[in-house]
This record gives sequence, C-alpha cells and structure tokens, in this order.
Amino acid sequence: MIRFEPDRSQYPQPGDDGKLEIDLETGKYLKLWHGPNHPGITGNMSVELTLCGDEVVEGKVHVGYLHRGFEKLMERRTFIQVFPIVCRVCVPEPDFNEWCYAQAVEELAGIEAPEMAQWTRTLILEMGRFNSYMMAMGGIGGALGMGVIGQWMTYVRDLMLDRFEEMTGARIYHMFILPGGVRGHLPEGFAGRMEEVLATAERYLADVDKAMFTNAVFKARTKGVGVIDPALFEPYGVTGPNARAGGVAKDLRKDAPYLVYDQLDFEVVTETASDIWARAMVRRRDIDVSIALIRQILAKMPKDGPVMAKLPNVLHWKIPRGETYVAGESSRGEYGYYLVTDGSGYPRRVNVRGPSYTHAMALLEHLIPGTNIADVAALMVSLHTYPPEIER
Amino acid sequence: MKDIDKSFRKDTETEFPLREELKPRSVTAPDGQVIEIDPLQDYFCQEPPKVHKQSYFRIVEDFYNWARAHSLWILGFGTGCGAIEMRPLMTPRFDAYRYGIQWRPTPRQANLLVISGYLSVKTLKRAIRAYEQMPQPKYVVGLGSCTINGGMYWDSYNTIKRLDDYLPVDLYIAGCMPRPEALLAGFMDLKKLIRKGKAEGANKYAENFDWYKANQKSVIKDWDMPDYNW
Amino acid sequence: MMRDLHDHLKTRYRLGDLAERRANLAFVDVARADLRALLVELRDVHGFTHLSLLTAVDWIEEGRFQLTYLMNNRTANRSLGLRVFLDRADPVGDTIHDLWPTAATYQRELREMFGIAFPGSPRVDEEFILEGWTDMPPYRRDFDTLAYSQQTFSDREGRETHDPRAHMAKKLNPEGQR
Amino acid sequence: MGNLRDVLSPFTAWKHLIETPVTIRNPIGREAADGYRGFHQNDIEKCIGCGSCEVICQNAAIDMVPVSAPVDGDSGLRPKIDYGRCCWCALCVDVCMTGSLTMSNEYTWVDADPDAFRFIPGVDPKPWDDMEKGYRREGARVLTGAERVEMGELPPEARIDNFDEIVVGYTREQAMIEADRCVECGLCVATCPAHMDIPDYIAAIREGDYDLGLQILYETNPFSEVCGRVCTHKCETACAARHEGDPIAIRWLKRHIVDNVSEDRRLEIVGTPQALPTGRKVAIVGAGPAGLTAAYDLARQGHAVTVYEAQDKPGGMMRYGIPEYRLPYDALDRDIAVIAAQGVTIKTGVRIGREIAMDKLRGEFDAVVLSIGLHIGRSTRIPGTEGPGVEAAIDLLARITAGEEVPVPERVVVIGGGNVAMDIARSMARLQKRKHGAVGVTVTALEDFAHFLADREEIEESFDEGIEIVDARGPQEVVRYKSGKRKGAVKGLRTWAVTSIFDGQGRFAPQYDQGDERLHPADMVVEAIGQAADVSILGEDLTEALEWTRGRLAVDPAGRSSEPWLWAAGDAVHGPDVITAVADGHRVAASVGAMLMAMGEVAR
Repeated sequence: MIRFEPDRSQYPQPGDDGKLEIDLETGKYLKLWHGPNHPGITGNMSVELTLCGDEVVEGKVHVGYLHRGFEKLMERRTFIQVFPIVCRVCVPEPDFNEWCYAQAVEELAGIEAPEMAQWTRTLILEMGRFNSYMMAMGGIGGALGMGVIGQWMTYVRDLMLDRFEEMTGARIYHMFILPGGVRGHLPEGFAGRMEEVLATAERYLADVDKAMFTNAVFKARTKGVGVIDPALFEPYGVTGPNARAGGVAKDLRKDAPYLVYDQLDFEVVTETASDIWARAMVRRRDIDVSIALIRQILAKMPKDGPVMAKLPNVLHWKIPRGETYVAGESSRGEYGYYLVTDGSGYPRRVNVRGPSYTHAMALLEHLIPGTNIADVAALMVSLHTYPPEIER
Repeated sequence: MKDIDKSFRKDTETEFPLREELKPRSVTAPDGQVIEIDPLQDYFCQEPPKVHKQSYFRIVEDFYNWARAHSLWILGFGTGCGAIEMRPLMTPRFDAYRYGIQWRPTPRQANLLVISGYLSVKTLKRAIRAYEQMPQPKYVVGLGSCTINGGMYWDSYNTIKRLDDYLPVDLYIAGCMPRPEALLAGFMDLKKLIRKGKAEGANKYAENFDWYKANQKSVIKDWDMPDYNW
Repeated sequence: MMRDLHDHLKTRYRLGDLAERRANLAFVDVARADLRALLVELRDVHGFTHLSLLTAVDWIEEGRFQLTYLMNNRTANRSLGLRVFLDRADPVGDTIHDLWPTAATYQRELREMFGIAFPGSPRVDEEFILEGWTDMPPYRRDFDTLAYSQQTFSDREGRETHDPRAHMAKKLNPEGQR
Repeated sequence: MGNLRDVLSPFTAWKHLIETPVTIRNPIGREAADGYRGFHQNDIEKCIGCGSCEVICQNAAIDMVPVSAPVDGDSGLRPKIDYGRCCWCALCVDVCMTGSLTMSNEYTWVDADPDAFRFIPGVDPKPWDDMEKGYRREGARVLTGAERVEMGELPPEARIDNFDEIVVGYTREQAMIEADRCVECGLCVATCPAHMDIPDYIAAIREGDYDLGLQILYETNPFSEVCGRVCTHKCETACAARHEGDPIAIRWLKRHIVDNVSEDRRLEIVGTPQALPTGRKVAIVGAGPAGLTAAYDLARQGHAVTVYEAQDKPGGMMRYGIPEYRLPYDALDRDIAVIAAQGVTIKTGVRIGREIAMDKLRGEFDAVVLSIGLHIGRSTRIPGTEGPGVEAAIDLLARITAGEEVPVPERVVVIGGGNVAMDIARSMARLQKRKHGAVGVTVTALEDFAHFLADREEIEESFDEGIEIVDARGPQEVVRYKSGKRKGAVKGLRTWAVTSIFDGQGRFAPQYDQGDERLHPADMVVEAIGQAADVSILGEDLTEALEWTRGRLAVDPAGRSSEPWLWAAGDAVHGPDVITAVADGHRVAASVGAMLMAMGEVAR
C-alpha cells in the first residue's frame, strides 16, 4: 500500500510544556471549521481543525449546538412526564433512553415490568440497534464518497421505521417503553412483516459487503487509518463496538445481561485491527447479530400477557430517596442513566451517560492530530457518535 | 418585547468583546510583508439587506416565481431533531428530487433554510449566519412544534420559543417530528406560496432588519460577530 | 462481594456505609482527601478500570454538592459509585484527568453546568456546551429554567386556561358560598 | 493493494439498475399506520373536562377552555391543544378519565400562520374528526388506578343480630392506595352540597397529614365523622374516575381522616372561637345537622347560640333516623362535642311551641333559625292503613334509638324503596333475629331495581342479611283478618305490579298491571314513603304571617323567611340528607351573621 508521508519537519513543534505553538498569523496554518453546517460532520457539532498542508495538527471538538438542558428539564417534570422527553436525548436510537429511564425508575420505585413487556422491550432495543447501525453504515459509506450505501441503508432503515410505526405509533420517537412496562402488544401478523424487512435488509447488506467491504478504495482508505491503541480504551472510556473492534470482547448484553438477553443465544462480535475498517466491520457483523436476535425474540417471546405492571397514580407519583445507575449496550457502547431521587415527585437528578460523550470528545481530540483532512470525516463516522447525547 | 428582569441579564450592559480574529491588526506575511487588515471592513459587507424588488411586469414576475418554485434548494444544515426525517427524502423511497427539491452543502447555493425543530441559542447564531449568507430570494420553513411555540423545550433555558422572532418564517409544518410525507406536503405548499408571490419572508427580514437584529441580540448574549453576515 | 471490598477498604480509607442498590452496584461516601488514593487503588488493584461517569448532584438544602464517580470493574461487571461531598459555597474538586483523560470532559461540563472548579484540568475554563452564558450555572437547583425562559424568550400570546374546580365554583356558586 | 475482485465487486451494485424502483409513487398523504399517534380527536359528549390531560402534559400544550355550561360531573371545559407545544406522546390519551380523547392517524398540517396551530378537538371542525384509525389506549386505564379498594365489612352472620357498626373503615395502607387514585380534578367540589374541599383532604391523606386533613374537613363540615359514615356521597357520582372504573371512595376517606385523629386532638385542632364575643344572641330550633352547623358557624363568629331540641339528645335525624349499625351514637356524640365546645348551649327536651313559644324566642334573641327537620311519617293512605299493625318507619326508628319497646312480629312488610325503608327493614331484621332467631322482612318498592332510590350497597347488604326486596310493586291495601281470633290484625299487603311511575310530563302517576297481584303476608306493615315537617310549633299567628310555597315555608336562597328575624334550614325547607342540611346550615349562618354584623354596625 502506498501512503503519502508528509515532511513533518515544517510542522509546529511542541513547546516546553508539551503544547503546540500555533501562530496562525504566520500563514503556515489554516484553521478550518468542520461543522456545524458541513456535509462531513456527524450531526450538528463541529470540529475546529488546524491544518498544516492537508494534515491536521490539532482538532478541538465543539458541542452544545443541540443542548436543550434535558437534565435540568427532567428535574422539573414528574416521573411520568420525563418519559416523553428522554427519547429526544438521542435521535437516531431513542429507545435506549426510554428503557434506561424506565428501568431506573422501576428499580427505585420497586416495580417490576411483566415478562411480556421485557420481551417487547428487548425487541424494540434490537430494532433500534439495527436502525442505528444502518445509519452508521450509511454514514461510513457517505463519508468516503459512497453515497449509494447511504441510500440503501436509509431505505432499509425506513422499512424498519414502518415496523416501528405499526408497533408503537410513531416513526422516530416511539415513546413506547413506559416505566412499568410497554404501551401495547404487537399488532397482528407483525412477525411476518418483520421477516420481510429482515430479508430485504440481508439482501442489501450482501450488496454492501460487495460494494463497500470488498471495495479496493474502501479498504485503502480505512485499513490502518484511525487506529485506536487498545491501551487507550480504559483511560478514554471506550466501550461498545469501538472497543470490540480492538479485540475487547465486552458486551453488556452478554456480561451483565439485562431484560431477557440471558435467554437469547448470540455471540459477541470482535475484530482486532482497531482501525476504521475494523470498526465498520464490527458494526456490519453486529447487524447480523441483531437480525438473528430479532428473529429469535419474535420466535421465543410469549404470545400474550400483561404488558404493564400496576403503577401508582402517576399524577402524584413519589419515589423514595435513592440513586441508581442503569446501563445497557447500545449500538455505540455503554449507555446509562444515573437517576437520583429525593422522595419527592420529581427526579432529583438525571444524568445521561452517552457513549458519544467519551468517544467524540476526549478520544476524537486525541485521534485527530496527524490524520489527513480527507480522513477526518471517516474517522468521526467510524466512531459512530451522535451529538445530541453528548450535550443533551 | 418583554420587560426584562435584570436578574436574568447580568451582562447586558457591557458590550461583548469582538472575536479576536475580527479585530483590526497588522500581519506579517511569510515573505516579510506587513499587511494592515480590518476584517469587518475587508471580509464583510457593510450594508443591511435590501428588499428584493419585483419585476415591473407582472408576467415576468410570475415567470420568475414559477421558476423559483420549481427549484427549492435546501441548505443541508440539520439544526435539530427533525433533520433525521429529511434524510429519507433524499433517498429513492420518498425521492424529493422529482419535485425539484435538493440539498446543498453551502448556504451560497441554497434558497431554502429548513429549521428542523428546536434551535439552541448556540445554533441560532449559526442559523442566522447561514440564512444571511443565502442569496435572495430565500425562504424559511419551520419544522414541528418547537419552531411554532417552543415545543417540548418550552421551559428550557437554552432553546428559543418563537422562531419568527428571529428569522422570517414562510411556512410551518406541524408535528414532533413531522414525517417525510408531511415535509413533502409542506414543500408543495411552499411552492404554491412562492408561485402566488406570497413567500416574502426575505423582504420582511430586510424591511424589519433592526427589529430582527434586536431580537437576535437579546438572546445571543455574546454577539461577537458583524451585524451583516454576507 | 461488594461488602468484602468495602470491609477491605474501610480499614485504610474514610468511607461511609455501603449503600447496596443491586448485587453489582453500590454507592459509598468517600472523604475528599482519600478520593485520589482510593481511585488509584480501585483501578490498579481491584480492577475498577473503567470510569462510567462523573457527575454532580446539587443538595442545596444541605449546602453541598455531591460528586459521583461511578467506577466499573469490567471483568467482574461490578460498579461502585463513590460519593464525594463539596462545600456548595466554594466548590472545588480534584482533577483526575491524569488518571482518566476522559475525565477532563466531565470536569469541563461540571465546571460549566454546576460551577465546580477543577484546578489543573485541561481547558476546564473554556466554554463547553453553553455559549455566551451570563447567568448562574444552569444545573444548580436554584437556577429556575422556566423563569429564565419566560424572561428571555417570548411565548406566543393568546393562551388561557381554566382550572376545572375554580371554573365550576365561579360558574355554579358565584358567591362562593359553602 | 486489493486484488481484482476488490476492484470489480463494487460494480455488482449496478444490478439495482434493473430492479423495480422502491419509490413511493405518491408519498403526500400516504396513510400512516393504524395505531399512529397523529392529530387529536375528542368525543366532547364523553369528555367531562376534568383536565387530567392538561395536568399530565409536560409541554403545557393543553388549555382547558369553556365550551358549555358546567353541570354536575362536567366542568364544561374542553382541552384546547397547542401544536406549537405538543410532542404527540399521547400521555393525554392514556390518562384520559373517560377515554374521550384519542388520536387519528392524520399527520399533515401545514400553515403559514403560526397562530393557526391551536384547536379544540371535537369542537373546531377538522378533517380528521371522524377518522376511525389512529392511536387508542390499549385496554384499561393504567396511569391512574381504576379499581376501588374494597371496604371491609362485618359478615352478614356476624352483624344480623346486633346493631354493631358494619363498616370497618380503611386501614392506613388501604386509604393511601385509595387516596392515590384521585386525580384532583375537583369536579366533585361543585357537586357536594357543602362544597367540601375534597381533593385537598384526599391529598392530606396521601401526605399522611391527618391533622391537616381534619382542619380542611372542619372548614366546610362540622359533621365530618357523621358524613364519613352516612353521607349520600353525591360527590362520588361526579367523580372523574367513575367513567372507566370505580369512583374514589370519598366518603370512606373522609371517615378515615376522622378515625385517625383522636378526640382530644380534634378539639385541639378545631379549637374554640377566635372571634371576640359580639353580644348577639341566636336561637336555633332543632339540634339536627342544619341547626348544629349553623350553631357552629355562628358561635365561631362570636355570637351566643342556644339550640333547643325536643328530643332527649341532640342530633336530630342523625340520631333518631339513622340506625346505629350505620352511624354509632358515639361517633355522632364526638361531632356534637366539638360543636358544644364552641360555647353553643344545647337545651334538650325542650319543645318549642309547647314549653316555649316562638314569640318568646323572638323577643329574647336577635335571630331565630328553624331547623326542625321532617319527623312526621307520611302515609300511603291505602285502605287498611288506619288501625293497629301499621307503623311509620320514622316513628319506629326513633323509638328504637330511644330504647323504647317496639313491636317485633315474625313477618314485617315495608312499603318504600328509599334509604329509610332500608333502615327500618334492616333494623327490624336485627330485632327479629334477636327475638325469633329468624329474619322475616319484605320490602316492597314502587321502583324497579334499575331505578331504585336506596343506595346500591344498602340493597346488597339487605340481601346479605336475608331481607326480601320485591321491586316494582304498588301497595293497594293492607289486608286484615276479617274474622277469627286475629280479627282486625294485619294479614298482609296486597300489591300490584308497577308498569310505570311517572306520566309523560314527569308527574308522579303510577300505572299498574292489575293482573299481577300479590299478597305479601305480614303481621305488621311499615310505611316508609316520606316524611313531613311538624310546622304546628310556629303557632297560628306566625303561620298566618309567613309565606308558604306548596306547604313548605318559603325562604330566600340564604334561608331567610318572609319574617326578617326568622330563618329556616335543613330538611324542613330543602332536604334530603345530612350533607345538604350542613350546607344549609352554613348558608343560613352566613346570612344570619351578615345581618348581626349589620346590626352591630348600626348600634355602633
């Protein structure tokens, strides 16, 4: 493989304190705002890049463009009123918020959701994971100029959104996982229609394998690029597929099974290279796991049964003082809710631990220096970060 | 505008300092030449926007409007949640391109700014810049509850409530968030407005420029950029 | 298991009682001076290598902030939440960015949203999420987001609501008789 | 470098060129899923305007706006939704107490006017009003409790031979669960004759603050212990929870508060009048709920109140009409003790009109309140009612209370279907059980079970106690033995089946099916068809001077008669239950108080 090696002698050298001395006025450097309005950015965020030639010497991540103050808003909403807003914390995979919040509330209030609800929740989470991966897959293709991958994946995702719609009554913000259970049963014939979607997805994914993963250009641009040293995983809080791409076989679904994952049969996907290609491949293979899981859940889940536990009157629902942390394996890594209650009718504090928080901030800033400007978009997309969960 | 409670406006008296790179200074180029620059003078326009005059002949204006209606070029700036439902429109399933709608990466090539839901104050600043950089005639569509009356972030300290206080909105689409089909219906309605010559938001912005600026500056407390951003 | 660990650590650090939430999750109060040594020991000896999150809770009635360091042992899948209390009047925390570089981000957020200082943490005083913020740190309990929003952003006019009880009293019993 | 396959394989994507396009031909207006959460619909006939949707909406998207005039159990308000706020979470649909609020699967609404996005579903016509599809709540309401906590009762076999109180009362846990179901809409407040602050005292139970609860009770009702047991609880018919589930057990919750505050503590909380003595004197005739409530209020205002009672003990119908198994006398005594503690003088055994003339009262007091109740039993006046073996229910009940001997034959037939009929039937059943070891009571009522006047639980409990209730029977004759040893004694009651009770204009005019005749064997017939006031106490002159409407004393809305010094309250003028009497007492006291205050001003 031919790689262009720039002459780094002209690059800024770290000063005595280890910091780069960058004087923009010298004309040697170019400051480039990658976002917030930029086709190569993962959502509404921005990276302030300092370039020397076409190599990035420094990158500062700027977030907050989507900050709505969720954690503050939740403190002035009752426990049931928080339910509709949590899903908005992460737009592409909202269901994880719903589940984490519901689970945390149930834990502190001493409620247990019925079995049927547990299965339905697992199904929703896997469907959400599938959708999230579809966006990631399309994003990686798009970031490397393969727009058609994005077109295909968005189409397949849309088919899944149709299933979401008939099941939950909404396309994006499903608001289906209430504290105490779920809102309803699966519609008639759902499994059959789901199977059609999964079959279509598999057909398109086979095309993705051919058009992207075996594509010489894709390989050239991703293999060996954006490598995260596995030694950085712990210090930088890298979890989920990003860590699995570096050979860390950690998956909360397996390690700390929640919902009904202990009754499902699946394996933890890993790669070893820890580069962009490996991260894409882990996700690609995890889609297959998700598809298999959806099929398993639909086959194994009970056909009928109550979906809601008995709740107190939610209009004046108080939860005793306590704190808990509920986490699960989202499509991007450890997604958790830290909930503190103080005995009143409102949460004392809700903190959302989104995996993007660590991946897109400290880790990305660490990875960017030294990359080529053309690879920055691919690097970001390969970390699979969603800005709304960083700033909330 | 509301009476302002001073306790929530601690720093309104002091002018926010201009960003460093916008200040006048002298720069030594690599070849040793010294250049005096004043970015506000050199890089930015000094004129407020002007009303886009209609053609003298009605038939010509109608023709222009017909043409404008059939080429809605949307700025691909996902300002909030609603952006996720724009993506399906760009794919074959909903295929907005057949209606003459397409997305552009830069404001210079776009004539339609879609505010996809809530705007945090930080994004509002960028949205204003993006809007002002768009060439006339230009249109703004607000997606969802948030742009109409604050939506579910009605009590948030960081999101605006009424989009029409800060930007001239030509059309609103209800929903949280509106589905792709609803967006298409909205764009079709916008086309009708344009053809009737009723989508005059940009002119309204030019006519009431001071009012809009005052509103914008009342929430963007670190106004460290020029007033005219094109 | 958590209890064993707690008993083991209690001899050398000033720890509060162990509050067990689940078999694999517990919280414990830690004296601020012992925090760093404890974190290092947890990380290096007991396998709590993963910092799940670092956040704060404002106990305004008690006049203090609670910092929660949620440590996770990824091999044993156990989490231990360390609670450190800071004086709310002058909240200063100890930076741990050298132990976990990612903590710098959390500390920046805490600085901005709660006004808790972390001297020595990189870029801690830079704006993080907010921009041009002039009010008190918004996650503090005494910051009223609704009032701020009403003061800063205008509502669309013309809305009026009626309380059913008061409305019926007014209509059916206008003299307010019992 | 990749091999040749890596270069060529991407071109396999070209096969999509010959595939059928996935494009939706006409996406605009494409129908959403059946259960889609689209725009709101509201069945405004079903909606009661309780405002639960507004309360649960975390976006403050819903305003309650007046659409129709308020009536019992319907505030007349309807939700107006602001689509500049709504997030389509459908919590409003889930919480809706009547199930009137739903969502269609319509989702397209575009407008250039931002103020257009507000509407009252079901009132402002919208294209989706009649759409069948859309989000509906699946199954029962789960966000607020639908089922009432069952009240513990003595089992029939344990209660039938004694007058012990049947209802056990809620435990704290039960009360907490029941109180938790309340959605605090307050529709009940308007329906309650005394406008008690029902949601507030229920909230006090949830908080476990019984002192506060008692304080709230006493603001509107000094007979909370009585009402907590025997109130006709009209409030529960207005309860929002009754539409899809059981109404909140408001009466039992009220009782629960009083049960949980000791007598001493109660006196402490209520305290004594804070107002300075005004020197004004008020006489109240009749120590029933209306009179004593008025006495309580006036005493709290600082007036000197004297209550005259003909019977040996105060309480009126609460003591002499309501059997002990429903309202134990000590419960009543506790309520009266609080009133007496306000400095009210209660003179029992004094019959106005006999021992003291009304004129004397007029001379001695600044104002007189007449609250004499309805103590004369009405008769059906059917053949055979005159003579031995036919009794008035109200007399019997009073005699039982007073401890007098009453006839307890083996077979008793009661005429009437109201609560008094049930009271006497059940009292007689108890006495029969004691005396004969068996119950032999038949209740004949004009109404059929669907329109029964007595409370449902009264009927059910009566059945449990072995009482026979025959509905839709019109009494025709009390049949007496024509000859033999028992000549003249009651043999039974002859009845016809009722086909209708009211005529087309709604007037009382029962129609019978004469072919369906039955004889209910009995040794005694008890008439329980209503009572009348004993107005003879007024004396002829006063009766002449006062205005009357249809045999009742005419009073203005505040209870003042045509004589400026005389007020009337309670059953005698308004009826028909304790809580109405309490409300009346308050009203009259306010009017009297205002008059006395005005007198004070003039005197000064």
